[in-house]
Amino acid sequence: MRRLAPMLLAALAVMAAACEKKTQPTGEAGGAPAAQAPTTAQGGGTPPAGDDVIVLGEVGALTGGQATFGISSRNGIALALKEANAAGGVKGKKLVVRVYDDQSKPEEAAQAVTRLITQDKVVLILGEVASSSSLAMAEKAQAAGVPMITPSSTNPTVTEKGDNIFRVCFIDPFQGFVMAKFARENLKLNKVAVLQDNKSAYSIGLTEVFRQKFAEMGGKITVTESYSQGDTDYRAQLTAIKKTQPEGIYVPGYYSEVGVIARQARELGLKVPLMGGDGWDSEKLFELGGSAIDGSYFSNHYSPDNPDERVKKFIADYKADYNGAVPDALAALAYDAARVAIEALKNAPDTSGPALRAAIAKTKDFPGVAGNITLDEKRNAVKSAVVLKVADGKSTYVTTISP
Amino acid sequence: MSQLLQHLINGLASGTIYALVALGYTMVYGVLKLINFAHGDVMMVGVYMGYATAFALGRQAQRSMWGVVVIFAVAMVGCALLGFLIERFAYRPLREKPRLTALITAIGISFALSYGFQLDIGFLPGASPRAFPEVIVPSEWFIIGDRDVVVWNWQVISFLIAVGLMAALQFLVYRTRFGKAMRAVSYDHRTAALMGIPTDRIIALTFMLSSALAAGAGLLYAIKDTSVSPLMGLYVGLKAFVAAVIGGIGNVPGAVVGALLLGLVEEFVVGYAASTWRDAVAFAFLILVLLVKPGGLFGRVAAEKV
Amino acid sequence: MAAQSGGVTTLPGEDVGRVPPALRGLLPVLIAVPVLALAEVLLGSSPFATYLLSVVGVNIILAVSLNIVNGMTGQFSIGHAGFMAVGAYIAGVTSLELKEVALSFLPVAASDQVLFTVALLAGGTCAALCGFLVGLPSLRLRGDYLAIVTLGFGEIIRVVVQNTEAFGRALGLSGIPQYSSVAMVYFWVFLTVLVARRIAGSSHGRSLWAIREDEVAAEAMGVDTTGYKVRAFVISSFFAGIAGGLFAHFVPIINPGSFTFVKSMEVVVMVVLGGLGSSTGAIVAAIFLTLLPEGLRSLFGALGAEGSLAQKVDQIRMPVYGILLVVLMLARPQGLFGTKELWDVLPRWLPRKKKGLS
Amino acid sequence: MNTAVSAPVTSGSGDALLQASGVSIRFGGLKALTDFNLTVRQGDLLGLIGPNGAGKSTAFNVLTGVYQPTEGEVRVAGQRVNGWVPHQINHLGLARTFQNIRLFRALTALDNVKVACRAQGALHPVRLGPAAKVGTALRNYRDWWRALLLTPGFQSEERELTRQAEHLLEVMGLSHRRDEEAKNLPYGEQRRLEIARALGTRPKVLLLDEPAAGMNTREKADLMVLIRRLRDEFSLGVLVIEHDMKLVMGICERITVLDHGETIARGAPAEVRSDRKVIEAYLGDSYLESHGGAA
Repeated sequence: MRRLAPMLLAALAVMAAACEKKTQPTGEAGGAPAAQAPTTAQGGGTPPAGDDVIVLGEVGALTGGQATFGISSRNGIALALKEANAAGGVKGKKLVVRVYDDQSKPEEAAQAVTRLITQDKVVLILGEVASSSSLAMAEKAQAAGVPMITPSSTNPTVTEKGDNIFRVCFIDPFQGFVMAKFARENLKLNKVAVLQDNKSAYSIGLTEVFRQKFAEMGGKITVTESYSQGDTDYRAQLTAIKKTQPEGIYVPGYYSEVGVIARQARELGLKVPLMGGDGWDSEKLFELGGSAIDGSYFSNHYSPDNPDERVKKFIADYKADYNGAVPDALAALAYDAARVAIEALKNAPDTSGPALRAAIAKTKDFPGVAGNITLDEKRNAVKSAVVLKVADGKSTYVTTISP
Repeated sequence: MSQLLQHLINGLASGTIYALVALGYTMVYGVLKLINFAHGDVMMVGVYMGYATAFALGRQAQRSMWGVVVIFAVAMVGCALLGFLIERFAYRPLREKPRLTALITAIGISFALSYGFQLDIGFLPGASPRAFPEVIVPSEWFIIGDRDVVVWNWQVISFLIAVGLMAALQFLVYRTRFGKAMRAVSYDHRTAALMGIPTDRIIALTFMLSSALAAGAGLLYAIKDTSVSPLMGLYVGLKAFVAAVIGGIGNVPGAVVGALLLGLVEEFVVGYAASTWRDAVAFAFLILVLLVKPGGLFGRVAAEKV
Repeated sequence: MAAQSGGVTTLPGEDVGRVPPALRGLLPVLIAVPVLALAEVLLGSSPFATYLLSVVGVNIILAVSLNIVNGMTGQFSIGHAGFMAVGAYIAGVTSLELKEVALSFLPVAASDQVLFTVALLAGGTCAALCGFLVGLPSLRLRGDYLAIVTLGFGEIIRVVVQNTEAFGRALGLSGIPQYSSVAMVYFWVFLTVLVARRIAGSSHGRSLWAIREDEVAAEAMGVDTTGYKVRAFVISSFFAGIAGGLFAHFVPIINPGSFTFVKSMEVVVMVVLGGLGSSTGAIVAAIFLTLLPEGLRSLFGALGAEGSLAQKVDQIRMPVYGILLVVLMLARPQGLFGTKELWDVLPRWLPRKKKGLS
Repeated sequence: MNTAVSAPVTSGSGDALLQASGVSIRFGGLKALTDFNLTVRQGDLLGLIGPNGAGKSTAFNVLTGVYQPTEGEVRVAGQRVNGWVPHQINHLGLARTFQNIRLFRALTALDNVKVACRAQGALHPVRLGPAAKVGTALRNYRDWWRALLLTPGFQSEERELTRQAEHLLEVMGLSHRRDEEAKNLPYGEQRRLEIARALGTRPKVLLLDEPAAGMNTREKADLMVLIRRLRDEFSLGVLVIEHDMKLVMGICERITVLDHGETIARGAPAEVRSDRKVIEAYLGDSYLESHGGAA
């Protein structure tokens, strides 16, 4: 027993040393594992040949409360890289991505991104879904002059952190506006209740805009109730909502909760349509919600009905790689973000921060699976949103709403 | 009025589930004075076992009477086994050590289970929640007004199962030899051992019992809220633990009353006050109860013999 | 355990012979400041090392301060993250408010550090106030029940933050000026440890130990047990608040999700793993447990170089962390050092080193 | 209640340091102590005896503030202490030992005593008015800072404490155990250490709860001598609970006998020994066979 403590001390010293060592990533491609000779492990790992790979960094929530979203994003990015490498890589170099888990915590995201920048020397950073974590990363990336593309952080402040921070999705205010407009003009609703996720900045952001816009358009918000991500019982909120007799309920949360909310709403006899945002987009929604979610609407980046070959191929490839799972919006956005990054790597004269930054900023009408991407001067994607209706275990296109 | 009734039904429904989980905390605390932080996660594992069984049975079988019985049996037996292993390898070696030590291993197990089940490697389910199959085909049993208040068959069935489990437990603890031994161990496990009570076996059995109960509770919970996720144990576990303390941890009826109270308090805070403050009110309620009755509602603070 | 030597209250390291008594109190500070300044200069160019060391430092402060309550006094607090949150948010808001302010008679950098210190102290003081409030129930509550109250307090704080616009709600508070530096963090680490050690070595510390050993007897021997418990809570939460304040000034964004019950448990784990009552144990455990996930990252990064598994290795860290905790506790139930300090234990490992360090 | 019992008898000198008058305590319906009267003055060496469950330890607990009396009053150094907590009563000069030894087990012998020495020196002696309370709080605050800054004054104070504690250890013959953890001491020494610790609080009255329990005849004899010596050397009033009749009869000048919470006899050893009620109480308890025989 006494031996343990000194051993721990020794292990600690080794670990500290390993952390300090300026390692090159030990290279792992999204696909083409055979092409990538695994490097022998020595301490923190020896650098690979070095010149024949370009290293990208990714931070995501692979564990913790938001793991669902982080894992989808990781899969999307991995798919994009695999395709790029199969097509010969960029400028004759293979692309590899280093993925770090932030346990759904912003301080871990900051730590991971710092490690990516200083230890792994990545040229570009992809991630996060949660805006809090993206903000933490943005601060570090901006300071280090490494470009960062967030696939799905919709909080407006993220890209305000600096000129190195980009995003390939629209922002909260737009999405809130889309659904308010749709509810008021297409569905002709007068009274709507809101059920928001109080633990998610995304949900709070959408709620704020929706309430404001919906009221401006002459509608009435009957009540705003809250739940916390991870809850599974929403009956109390729904009972309170039912009392106000709304004609619709806006639930700008994530599918992991929305499906269950729909079931419980129906159980309590609330038959009005639910409405939501891109957080709904996942095939899991249909599994969790069952028939209860039918007749609900949500705004999204793209429609899976899209006859576009590109989208079909993406869905097929994704299914092939991930046990038949249908990609959700987060996977699609992550895939797009990675492809924007790859495109920029191709176009940029070199992989230095400023060159990449300039190349990304020039992205215009890039054909993403989640809509065409044009980055504005605020480095946000200018996209139109589609509204989808859920029925019979799938979502169908209803209308497109432009900014 | 109908709204009040609906809130009452909701509150009681979540309260009964808290109660079943809280009983597990209370029993283990009773015999070992250990806050078993892994309890909620054991529950989660039980739900996944039930989930896997339901799938193995197929859609038709899982909805039959015996299908439900099989699902519950597999989950409860599986969890009892898990509880046994945890007790045997993570707690028993530390029984004569400072109490905090076992608490840390409990936390370790909790981390390993809840994070482990988030992995999408091998048989592990991955982080996203999954829909729990409707093993009891929903039908409306009782309707007031124009569907103002609806009571579903599964709500009644769950309630009955929960009450049945609690009654069985009460019987077991207060009317059987095993229960007597358990209470003796709870009172003083060293003396109990001297009196010829097989302490190790009693403690192991208590663990298995509480884990089986957790699995049952978890399944009812999953049926009620129709989903299962790796983090469910953390959330439900914490609340159930609070419920056990409100009732007086170590006290069986106390856990039930505490859980029902907590369920109702949460429900009414959301229903009639601000839903954002639900968790804060739940904990404030806990602190209030403890300040008025330092040993919980039914617990007694053991007056220290001087 | 077979304890033979000095026991818990000797003041090793402070038995500096030949130092005039008047200087003894200040000596550690005089040594520490230049060392820290040097460290800052050396590390300034490595952001990752800086970040990691800062996290380690904050965790050391948390563990050592919690040890005052959980280890020395034998109470059981599992709401340390709550106090940390109070410190982080109060210090963060203070710094944000004072962002544009500069003290004209000082150079900008120095002025920033002064403001930073003000913010830290504000955070620490508010946390200490909360500690006082939480300590009060200890008038009536014992053991596990007190623990639950601390847990409840921590959760209430989190909900309050989540519902307060000024604290950024769920998104968190960002844009807090990043004043923190390794030197600053470790200056506070140093202060925390010094305070903990000096309490341990003083009559106050002995009273705390006495409460831990036997509350009834302590009370009968004239120890104001309630008073001491409340004071232990106040001191402990003050430093937790400071840790939070430091945290807020090197992490780009603070967010309610960072101060959950899980964070509290992590700190408890550090204290228990280090050995209840052992400050150096808490330090070593804090360093070890903070670097462990990062070390596993290096390790897995080196091992899992192929295919899709490589992208999953980072996920495996947390379950492995959990299992390691179990293994460590089984292997060493009394914690690394028991109630001893590093120097009480070291000579036995290094038999040739001169004994009687204490 | 016969009259002979309630008449106070004293042999000590000066004012009453500890006085219980008409003290009763009930736990629920159970009367643990009824109309208990006792006066201890400086120089007294009193005994409190009675069969098991007679209420002896309860009496101690009421006197020291662990339990609150249901009726009657307790005065320490002339101060009414009903409602006070144990440490406040201790600060008035009442110290005790415990029947089932309650040392600070993980602390060294020296530290055990130092805890007590210091606590007495701490600056919150009695219940105070608001102004004095603030003053106490401030001094307390300053006291912590002195410890944190390791001021020269603090250091000399520590040395003084150590010296005092070492002296007490020496008196109790424990100097050789100075740095031993309390839990590693042999039984008899643990008992002595408890007394040393109690003396550390500089008491005026010392309450010993079965100090001789578990000792052999020789040790008991030594203890008798020691208790007398302590009384004289530290100018104490001493109250001893003891099972062992021989010990009590040997050293106590006056004895109070409890049975079922009631005082059934009181007086000099010889008187008590021949009291019919006492003999009944003890014989009924089969006490004499089990304990008296061994003594």
